Amino acid sequence: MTPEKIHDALNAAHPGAVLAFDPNPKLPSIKVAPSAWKAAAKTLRDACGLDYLVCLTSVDRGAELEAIYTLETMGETRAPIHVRVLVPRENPVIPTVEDVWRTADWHEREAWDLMGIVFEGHHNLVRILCAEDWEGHPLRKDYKSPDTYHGIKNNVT
Amino acid sequence: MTTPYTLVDWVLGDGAGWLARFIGAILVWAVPITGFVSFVGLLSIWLERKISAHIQCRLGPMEVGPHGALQTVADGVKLLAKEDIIPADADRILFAFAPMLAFAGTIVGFAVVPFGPGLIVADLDIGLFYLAAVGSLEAIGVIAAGWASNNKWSLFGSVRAATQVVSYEIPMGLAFVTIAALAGTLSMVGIVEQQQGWIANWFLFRNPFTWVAFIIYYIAALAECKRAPFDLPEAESELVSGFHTEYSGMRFAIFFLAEYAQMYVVSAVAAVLFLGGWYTGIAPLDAAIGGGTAGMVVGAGVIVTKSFLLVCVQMWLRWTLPRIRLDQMMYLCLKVLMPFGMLTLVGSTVWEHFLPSPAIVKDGGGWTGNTVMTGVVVAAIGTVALVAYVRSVIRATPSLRAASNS
Amino acid sequence: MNAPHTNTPAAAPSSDVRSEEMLLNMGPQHPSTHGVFRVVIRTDGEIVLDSESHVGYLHRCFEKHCESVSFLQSVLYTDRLDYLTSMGNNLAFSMAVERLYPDLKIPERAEHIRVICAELNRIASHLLAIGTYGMDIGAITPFLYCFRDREKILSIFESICGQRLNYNYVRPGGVAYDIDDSMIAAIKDFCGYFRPKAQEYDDLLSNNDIFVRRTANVGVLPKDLAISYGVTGPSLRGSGLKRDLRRDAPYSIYDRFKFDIPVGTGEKGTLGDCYDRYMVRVREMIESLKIVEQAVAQIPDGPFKSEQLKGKLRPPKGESFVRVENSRGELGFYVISDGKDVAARVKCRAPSFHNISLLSDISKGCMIADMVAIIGSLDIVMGEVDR
Amino acid sequence: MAESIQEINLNNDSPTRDNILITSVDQLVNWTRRSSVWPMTFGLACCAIEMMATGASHYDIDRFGSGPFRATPRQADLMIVAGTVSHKMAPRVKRLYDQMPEPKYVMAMGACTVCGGPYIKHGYHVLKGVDRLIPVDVYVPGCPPRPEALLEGLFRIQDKMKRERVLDRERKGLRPKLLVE
Repeated sequence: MTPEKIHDALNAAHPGAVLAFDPNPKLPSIKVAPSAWKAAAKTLRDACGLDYLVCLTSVDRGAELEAIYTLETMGETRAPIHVRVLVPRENPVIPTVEDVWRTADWHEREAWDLMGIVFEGHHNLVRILCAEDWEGHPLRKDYKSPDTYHGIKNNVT
Repeated sequence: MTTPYTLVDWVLGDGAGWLARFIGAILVWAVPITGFVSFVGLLSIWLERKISAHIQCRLGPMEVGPHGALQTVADGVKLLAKEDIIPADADRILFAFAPMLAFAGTIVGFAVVPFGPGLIVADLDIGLFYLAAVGSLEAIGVIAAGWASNNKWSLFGSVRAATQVVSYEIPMGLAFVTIAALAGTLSMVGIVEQQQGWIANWFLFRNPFTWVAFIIYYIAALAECKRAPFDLPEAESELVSGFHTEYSGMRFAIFFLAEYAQMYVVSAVAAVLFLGGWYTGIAPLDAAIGGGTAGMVVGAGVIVTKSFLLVCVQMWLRWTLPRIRLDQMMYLCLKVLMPFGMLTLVGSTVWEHFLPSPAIVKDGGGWTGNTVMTGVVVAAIGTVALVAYVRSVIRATPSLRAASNS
Repeated sequence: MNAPHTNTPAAAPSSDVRSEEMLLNMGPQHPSTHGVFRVVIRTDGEIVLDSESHVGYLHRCFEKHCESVSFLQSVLYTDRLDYLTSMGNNLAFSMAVERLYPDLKIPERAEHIRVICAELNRIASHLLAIGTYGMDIGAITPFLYCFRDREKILSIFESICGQRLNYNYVRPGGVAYDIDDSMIAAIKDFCGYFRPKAQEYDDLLSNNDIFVRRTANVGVLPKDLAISYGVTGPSLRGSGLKRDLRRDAPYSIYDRFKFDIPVGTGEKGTLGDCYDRYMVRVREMIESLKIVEQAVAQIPDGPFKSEQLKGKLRPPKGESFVRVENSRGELGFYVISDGKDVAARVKCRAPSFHNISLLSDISKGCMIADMVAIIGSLDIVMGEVDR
Repeated sequence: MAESIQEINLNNDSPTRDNILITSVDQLVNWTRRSSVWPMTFGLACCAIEMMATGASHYDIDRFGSGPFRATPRQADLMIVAGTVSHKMAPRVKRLYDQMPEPKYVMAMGACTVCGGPYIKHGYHVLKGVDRLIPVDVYVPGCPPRPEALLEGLFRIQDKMKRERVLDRERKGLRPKLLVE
């Protein structure tokens, strides 16, 4: 399906869910409201055939944190479509889609670990890359790496 | 059957008392055997490293001694000087005892393995039975080691070793019985003496079924030595190091030595049972050498050479084959080798009943009945080898391969 | 003795024999976890009941580095993601940066060099995967044979860019250095040398009965599960899905070459088992060789890097997402630039990260020895999983 | 005499220290140690590939007796820390080092283990040099070091072993120090 058709299908199924649409052929993207994201994800997979979650990119946009879901159909070969979900920095909560695409399980854990986005309903939202007792979310722009970790000096200049 | 001439008699002279014979046996046998076991171990380990290296387009040890000849000596002494660690939660007594048990289980096997005519520690009437009995003693040491280490990988290794023992012992026993039924004796010397004369007299060529028995025995022997493809108890890529994961220094070296000594024992037994023991297989040559000291020396050379050739085959297999899985090992031993072993036993005895081999003529006869059998076997091996060679040549040459494919 | 069952495992027979489950920690330092992968296995004897994967022991903060150093310096860090396919990583990142520029032409010669290097690197990577897979199964010699041939590729790379690993060669705008005729001759030599060698691996491993029995019908990965987990590369093609970005969404100049896409056929067992994944890699090496031969034959003269990207790399404001078919699957980079010489955000879509996440799903009910076979057949590189 | 016998023994120039028996044993033991340095299979990252290449046909570390890569630390003499050590991995590295039997040696292979390498400045999760964790005998720089460099590192370790004393159980003066700031 072309990005336009996906946009139309999503709009028809969930009125008000789509906040913005950018049909740029290099990077087609749809902005979806966080509250409607879970239902929209199911529509995208079942009705639009986007069965392959290529990537989940978390971005620190200052006042907001963004999760970019890159979606594609495994059997098709066109540029993937990007779904943007923006949440406020103070309360970054996005409903989980791990039961829609199983790839999302680890990707959401990674986004929680490195960016601090909370995925509501995830069965095991714990750190995946950093050590279990790591503090902070390293990919946020205001992150300061710890001076020592378990008594070992960490910052060297 | 009594041994006419043993080394102890040779040293002490005839007519020595039983106490003198007992002490003499310890001095004459225990010390040299221990030395021999160590030598065999060191030599085999060096051979293993050189053979594996040359299989793998490498050179292997080169710097320590000429062509790395002193490599295993260095390894051994280094391990001796390493720290001896017993894990805190290990069963200390069993942990220390297990390597000795494994080594003892191997070394007692040497008691009935002849090194030449008369060169045998004890020519027991039940030599073969004794060998089958003590052969599994090493496994007890391995199981104890894995249990005592209090390490999950070691435990897996030891349980695998236990599984392996109950699997390979049965086909191995059947192969033993096949030969015992033919020879009519369990004495190792007795078995060898029946293979005197031409190469056709070797039990390997006695009838088609002994050929199968040899293969069954050799596969079971690989399993007994925990060699690839049966190296499940120590499977490095699966169980880190298996049963000896927690062993360091000398205790590990003893396990290592026991493994290589075991390799020699099973190979020597194969030489005795199937490959004519200390006989060269050329009747006039054996007759010319005769008995006495010359016979002892040449016989020892022949049997050690045959054994080492079989040890080298074990190494060749190890560095060529992948490892089989535990259930496949049990399947192979219990559902493939065991029925074939039974078939071999029955077939061999029936064959002997209806097509008995001509009486063994000790002065170099016997070049009659088994000749056909020998000829067939040699021709078959030759054909297979030739076909394999031609095939490899075709494959290695692109133009020929293209022609054969089209 | 009728001991009560404290916990009844699924695979245990319902008898009076008391059976206990055991937790087995495999890794992060284990000979066949291919790096520092850790998996906690719940076992009943040798049977794997359940497993839980733990990653992150090699988390080297790749994405943070890309936000801290310039675009050109970031190429260096992409090397160390999938350190066995550095050329492919460089290519993917460079293409993602190039996509930010509105109209950037990459010289023909550079495109050819990129393809040659990426495909040679794919062969080297698959050689290592096959070799270590043999080692996981217990055959050590094929590993050394693979390394022997891999050395030949590495020496070509060494003459091209001075490194045996982590090449830092493909850069935004082209490649770092030109290649000369002696290097092209060496590549041609290698092509002639390698073709018959592939038969050797088949003789040693692929047609070995023990190897087939150890890998066929083990770790079967059904197609729908693979899609759901976003598995790509040889692991996906082993399940029978013919998806290869080099053909389906040709990037660089891949649309000019003729090559096949090997897929699993379930020839020795079930479709999507370890053997299929392994065989796809073996066959892909020959296809890569075909591409290298074609590219070497038609390499044009000309500049090896774009004149438009002279000076400091400062891509215009924008976002781009580019994927390439790396030796382990689809490697993607999501690059966000806000017009500075340092990226605002770089996200790496690592194929191994997806491929290994399904381990616990396909390893249920197998044996511990199979666990090793499955991890090996997925062919992960921890540098890429942990980033 | 204020000096105790112990102090005399510890003095390297003392005649009791250098008698013919002790030095001969020293020579023998040191020869065996440096002839059979068994490394541990401890690949962490990119350098592990070069470590494997060193063991493979082309470079063949087995020539120098270091062929048997042991999977278990109990049987290893040399820990080649090949690759980046992260903070998550650090406790495991320390534990494996503690599990090795004495005398044990550590080689820091690659820039990451020497000082953090390319990750020294922004790598929040990377240990900046493995010598903050375990004492390192020989540093092999490079990213990754070539197999020849790894072999050279092995020779440097062998040189170090040459100078050791069997009776000197603490490896006085030769045991590296932990980097503490």
